[in-house]
Amino acid sequence: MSLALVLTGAVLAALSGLGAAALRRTPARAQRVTTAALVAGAGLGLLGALAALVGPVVSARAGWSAPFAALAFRLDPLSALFLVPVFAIPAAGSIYGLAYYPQASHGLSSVRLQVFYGLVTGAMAVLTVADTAVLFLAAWEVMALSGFVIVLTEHTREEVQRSAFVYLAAAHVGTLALFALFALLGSQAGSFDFARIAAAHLTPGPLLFGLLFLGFGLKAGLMPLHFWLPGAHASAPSHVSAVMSGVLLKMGIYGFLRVAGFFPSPPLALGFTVLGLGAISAVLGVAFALAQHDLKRLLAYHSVENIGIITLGFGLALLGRSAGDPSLVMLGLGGAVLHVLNHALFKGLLFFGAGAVDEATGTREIDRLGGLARAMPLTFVLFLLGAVAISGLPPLNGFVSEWLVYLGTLRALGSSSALAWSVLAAPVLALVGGLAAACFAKVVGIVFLGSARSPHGADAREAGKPMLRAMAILAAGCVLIGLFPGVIIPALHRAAAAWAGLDPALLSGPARSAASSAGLITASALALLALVGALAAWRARRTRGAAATETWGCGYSRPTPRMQYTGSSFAEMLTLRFAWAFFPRAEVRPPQGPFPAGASFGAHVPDTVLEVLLIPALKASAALAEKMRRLHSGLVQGQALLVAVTLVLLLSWRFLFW
Amino acid sequence: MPAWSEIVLILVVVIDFVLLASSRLRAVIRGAAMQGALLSLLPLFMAGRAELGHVLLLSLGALLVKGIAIPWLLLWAIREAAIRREVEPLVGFVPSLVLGALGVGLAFALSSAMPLPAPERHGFLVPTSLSTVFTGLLLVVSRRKAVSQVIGFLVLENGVFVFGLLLSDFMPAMVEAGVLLDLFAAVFVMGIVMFDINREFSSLDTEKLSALKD
Amino acid sequence: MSLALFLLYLVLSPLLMGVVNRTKSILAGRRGPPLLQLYADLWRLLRKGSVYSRTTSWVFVAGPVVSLAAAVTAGLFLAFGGLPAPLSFSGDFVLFAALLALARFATVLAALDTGSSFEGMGAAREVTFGSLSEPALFLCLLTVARATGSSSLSGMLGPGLAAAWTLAGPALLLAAIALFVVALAENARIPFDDPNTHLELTMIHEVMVLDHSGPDLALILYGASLKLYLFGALFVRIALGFEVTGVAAAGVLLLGLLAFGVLVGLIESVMARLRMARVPQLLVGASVLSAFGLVLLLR
Amino acid sequence: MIPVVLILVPLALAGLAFLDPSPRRRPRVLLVGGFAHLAGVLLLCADPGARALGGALELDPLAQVVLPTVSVLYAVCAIYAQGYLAARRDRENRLFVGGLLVLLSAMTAVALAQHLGLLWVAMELTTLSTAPLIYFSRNARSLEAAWKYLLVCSLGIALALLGTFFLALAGAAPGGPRSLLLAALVRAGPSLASPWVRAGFVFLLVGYGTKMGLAPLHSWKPDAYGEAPGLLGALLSGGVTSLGFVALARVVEVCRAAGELSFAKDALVVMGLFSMALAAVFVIGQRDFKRMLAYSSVEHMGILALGLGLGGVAASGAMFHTVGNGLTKGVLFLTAGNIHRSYGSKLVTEVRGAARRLPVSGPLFLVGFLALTGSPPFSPFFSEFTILNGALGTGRFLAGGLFLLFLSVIFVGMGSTVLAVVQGDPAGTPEVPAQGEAWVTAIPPLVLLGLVLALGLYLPPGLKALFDAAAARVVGSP
Repeated sequence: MSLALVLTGAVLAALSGLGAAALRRTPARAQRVTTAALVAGAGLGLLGALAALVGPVVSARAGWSAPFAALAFRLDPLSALFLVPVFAIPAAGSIYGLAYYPQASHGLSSVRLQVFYGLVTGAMAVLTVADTAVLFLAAWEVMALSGFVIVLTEHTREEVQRSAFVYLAAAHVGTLALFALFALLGSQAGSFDFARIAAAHLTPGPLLFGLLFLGFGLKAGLMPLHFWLPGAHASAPSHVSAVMSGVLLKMGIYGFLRVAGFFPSPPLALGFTVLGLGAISAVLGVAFALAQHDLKRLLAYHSVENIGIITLGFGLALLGRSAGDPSLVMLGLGGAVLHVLNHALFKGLLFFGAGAVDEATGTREIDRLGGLARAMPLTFVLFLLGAVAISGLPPLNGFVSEWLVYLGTLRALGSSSALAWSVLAAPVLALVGGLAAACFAKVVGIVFLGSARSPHGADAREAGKPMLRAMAILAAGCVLIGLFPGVIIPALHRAAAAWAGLDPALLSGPARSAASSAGLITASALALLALVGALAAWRARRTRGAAATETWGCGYSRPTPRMQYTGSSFAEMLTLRFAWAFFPRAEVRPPQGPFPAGASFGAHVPDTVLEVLLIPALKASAALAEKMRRLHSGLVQGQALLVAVTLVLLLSWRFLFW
Repeated sequence: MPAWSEIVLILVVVIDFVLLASSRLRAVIRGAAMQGALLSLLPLFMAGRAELGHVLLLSLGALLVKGIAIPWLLLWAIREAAIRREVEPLVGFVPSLVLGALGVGLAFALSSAMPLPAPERHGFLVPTSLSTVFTGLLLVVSRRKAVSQVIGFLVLENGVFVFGLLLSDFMPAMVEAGVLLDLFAAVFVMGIVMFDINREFSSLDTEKLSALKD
Repeated sequence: MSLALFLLYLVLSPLLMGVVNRTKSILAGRRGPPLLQLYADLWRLLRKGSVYSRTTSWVFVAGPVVSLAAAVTAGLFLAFGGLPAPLSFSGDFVLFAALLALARFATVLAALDTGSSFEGMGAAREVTFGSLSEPALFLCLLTVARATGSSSLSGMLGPGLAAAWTLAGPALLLAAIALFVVALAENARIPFDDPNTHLELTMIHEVMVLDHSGPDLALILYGASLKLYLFGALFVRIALGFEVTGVAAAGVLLLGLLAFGVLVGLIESVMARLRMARVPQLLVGASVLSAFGLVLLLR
Repeated sequence: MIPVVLILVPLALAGLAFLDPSPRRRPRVLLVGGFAHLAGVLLLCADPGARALGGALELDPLAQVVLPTVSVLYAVCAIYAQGYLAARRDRENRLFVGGLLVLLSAMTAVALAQHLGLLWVAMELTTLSTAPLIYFSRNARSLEAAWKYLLVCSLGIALALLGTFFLALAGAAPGGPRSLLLAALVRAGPSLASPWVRAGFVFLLVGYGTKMGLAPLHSWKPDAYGEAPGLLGALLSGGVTSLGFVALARVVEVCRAAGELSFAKDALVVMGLFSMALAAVFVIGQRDFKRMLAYSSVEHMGILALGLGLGGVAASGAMFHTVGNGLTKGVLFLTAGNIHRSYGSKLVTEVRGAARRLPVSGPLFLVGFLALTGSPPFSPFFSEFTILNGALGTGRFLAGGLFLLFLSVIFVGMGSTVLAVVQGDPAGTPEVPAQGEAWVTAIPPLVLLGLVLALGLYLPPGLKALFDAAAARVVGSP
């Protein structure tokens, strides 16, 4: 039943784009139809997911006559939890798109966008319930390729082409790694069905490690493998960025979880490796984010950071599994999965907000913006909620999932074995939280507060209704989970049990205590809100009729907007701490001559992995290939010689050496 | 009678050397023609159990094609395209001779290492054929002019033909027919192509044919 | 009893400020302001009107409100004097720290709302040092948690602490020292920041609130005193972690806080403010110190 | 009797085309030939194992895999040819149409031949019939390409003949088969004289490898594919090369019977991987998208050789791949031809925004590229995945790893070229008037792509059994 709902939802979503293609005569209507179809499909899918969260595990199977292939589906609580963002975010995004990327004005490119947008959604849903390798891979690649098309929406722009290609290459390499991964698993287990692979009780060797990290890490954007992510997210339309960073990355996490779940007792090393990778991603992700000037690139790097946090929780869960500690599994996995959901919510919200700003001002350069809170009050409030949530501050949802991960580290702290060392994840998490808060203080403060720093956005207006609605939906999600985390704990409990293949009873202890703590969190959050409300009410009464003047400039009487602190200067002290990881590029035009005409200084921090490592390496190999091609003179005698030489070589190989 | 065939075969190898050594295009072509004519004698000498009609047909065909038609075609081509008479080797004559000698030695060694499955009468065929094939390859690779490449291919096919004789008594005629036919066809087409090359480039120097590269 | 202590926290925190300032004035040989000066200031400010910059929005007013509310709420989790706190659950110190972070976030946004470059500067410094002191704070608390084998503030600061001191004295000592450094940083005291120079450029906390006036300023000052009291109480309990109950506990706490105030005042009178560039080093040092403590317990 | 008809009818039609005076009517003959052939093939597939000429022609599993593929590809190309030749009124198409029909007959003969001599004759015929077609555009470059193609391939074919003789000699011992019939040789099996079988295999590998275009015997490919019309490129890379593979497979079959399989497999694996490596080197930064396709063809021939060499599952994957590769190559070359015609250039530096100017061919070019590089759910994904499985499943980690490495490098290399061609804004690029998108040249590749997708989504069980049977017959059942 639940599975049927999910699959129908997936199909409906996947086909939703046909509406846009079919009714091209009446674009506005076409887009409404598409959106309606997608939202309806998402609704069905969410119903199915909720049913699966409370109901039993459902699986279905049908023949598919391709080599090694079958249409095998399985919907367990873990899949169900991942299905929530898979359906929710694209639905919100398509509503957002009504105003942000209207078919009426964008025409064909909007049609293409809608078609593949639906396809991505459907593919991700199928991927989440796939129960056999080949189906998984097929859905995976459909997702990746449709993702490529929607990133390429504005394909006439140079940097869009570039980042889309980087994305495509990374995605394909990842897929190839997954080919190898599943081929190995399949050959070891003698079947490509996940159930059979899990039943084979394999223990992963280093080769499987590597393929696992390469295949899924590339998609998830774990730190060394994140290089494709900032460009792709920055150059896609904002609701696409929201879906990609909110959901598509999580498919990497999902696959990682799924496959790691096949190993009954992974070695401790695996858990610690994952933990380490998570730490690196989290810290460096937020560090790079701090150094960005482009609003969307900044958000993209925060995705790397949050993937890192999720991976920390995942690592704890793996450690718990190796050490046979169900509570650790519960807390770690619970934290990870909840953070997956939370990040989808607030990152979607933030990208929507960024899109609104971009549309209103025509720039994503943080240092050119300012004072938008007055022009777009509602967008500001919603964006602020997202910012508080992503900084892991109470009383919003970001805090709850991070708190669960902290609980995991505390649980590990209690153990007397080497496990206890994993507690060092906690200070890392604290550092990351602090940096994230700093980074979003910068974003909110510079973009929305103060006064405009450039002509951009002088005539900014509030975002369109559909965009605000979409943001409001996600913001509501953030607030609800933040205020009432208790309701979601049981779902996490079941998901963790399903992942570890344990009897839920074993995990019920930590689940119950977490639920009761969640109650107290609710209480304190309400107390906080009550206090704020009371004080605010009192202040509101007092502030009426207060005198208004210039900002106190410490005696300077003529302040101009240009004198305000910029994002770069705000973040400088912190980015200095990470100078060792950055390779900043500066364009300096110093003043020259006795009467300097004009001078300028610009600097940006490119992605170290992509711009400093990968691209030079590729350039070098291309040059090498060029050299080797020189050997190929177009002389026909040479070609004949090749034939002769090959003959001689083969003969001697056969008769002398073989 | 085997003696005769052995003499012929030795002559064929000698002609290989001549082809490698001679610097005049016409001389090379005549040499190839000579070789073809000689080969056309072989079936007659070796006509064992196989019926005479078939043998006559074979040797006549060989004579016509290898000894007359193609050499004539080549000479005609040279006249038509007013090709200079030098061979213009990429690899000098002496080195090519040495290489050829090496090849012949290799061929003999190889064929001695590969015993004939049936107690055949002429164990001399295999080395001759292999060394002729090698000479052909050498000519194709080491000569600059398109014509000399055609000649090289011709020689190579001669070598193959020699080997085919080993099988002539039990192999269906189709194979030999195939040899003659498409040897003819191949060279013929090459001839046509060459004329077009001449029109395009007003020379038969294949080094002009190296525009296509990466 | 614990509720009473919570109320004391709300009432007495301005007094602690007074103690600090009093100590400084005595050591400087001045008469100095009376102990209850801050109460008077708050009362005066609350009755004043306020002036707002034209660039500011509602955030400017909301900042002090939120940060004060957060500080008060944080107090609900602190086991003053080791007596169980009104609210307590496993991992509550995460919420405790997060609430303080929320307070900082609100203050910083309020500062940026003015668009003043000075306040921007202060905000930048505040977030920098805040994000560096956060790990130090966590490492201290984790050390205590490992030593006491408990994961809630009430448990960590509760009766178990005495036993922990006998078992893991050195680690706890390191943690306490680190915590003291963190307390100075978080409350913008010397050597991190000078609360009573008025050269805007040299400061962190003060410069962020330049534009606030009247009741807003009152909320900020009160919030600051609450924060000092919170860290003081935390430090005192960890430093003097012996077995006490009931009124005795309250007594120990108050005496300890008195000592804490004097200590802070002492440091402010004998030390100068650090150069900005050296501040991060000190904070990282604190982290390293407490991390060392934790490692002592882990091995 | 159908097999003989299938070979003779195209020849007859070729004669007709030569005689037909009207260049406008002539292409229709192609259409007739193509669809008659397709019908005949379907009819033939109704009774598998049909034999003719005393078993010299037989529809064995391998033929059942390859012949229909070639026939479908040919029929689609015949439709395309209508549009293409109509757009190329300026050129004499007598030789072109005639040659194409001879090619069809030759390809059929190769697929069906069970007699190594007949196989060889037919293979030679494919070379001869295609050489003039490469020269279709009557310019220096195409002439050079034709010359090189002819020379290199004739060399290969001559060596192949020698190899065939070796095999014949191997069976010449008294009481030996003394015949080149595949069945007879296989039956004789171990009694064949092993040194001659070994030498024969090496010569035939070089000979038919040249037709297949395995590196380093590939050198004719980039020139020929680069200069020939896209239509011919499709038939060469989708048809003739696959038939080279068939010929090679037949030889391997003999080797297996003679107990010489292991060397054959090793040689195939090495050459296959080498071909992929070389393709990788030459694809990176390739500026000419038709030459790029040629190297991609080298790569995929390498994949076929690798699959066959690995044996077992991988071999049946290779059989599957012949189908997928054949059809997908058709898509790519036909669309590439359209793009080339409409821009009058095949250089990445001059071609941009094909997706805008050719709304069907441009995107098709991109999708074809994705399909060929093994993206699910297109059929090449399944075949390549199968081959990978064969490699890793049998513990050939090095081969599997290199396979993946080369696949990814080639993807990046081809991708940058293809995307540069397809995306962007065509404004400011050269444009040949009256060579825009026309349905008769745009629909055929679409049809082929549809087939590729369909085979990925649903592979008829019978077909899968066929692949296994063909593989088992060549390298033995896993």
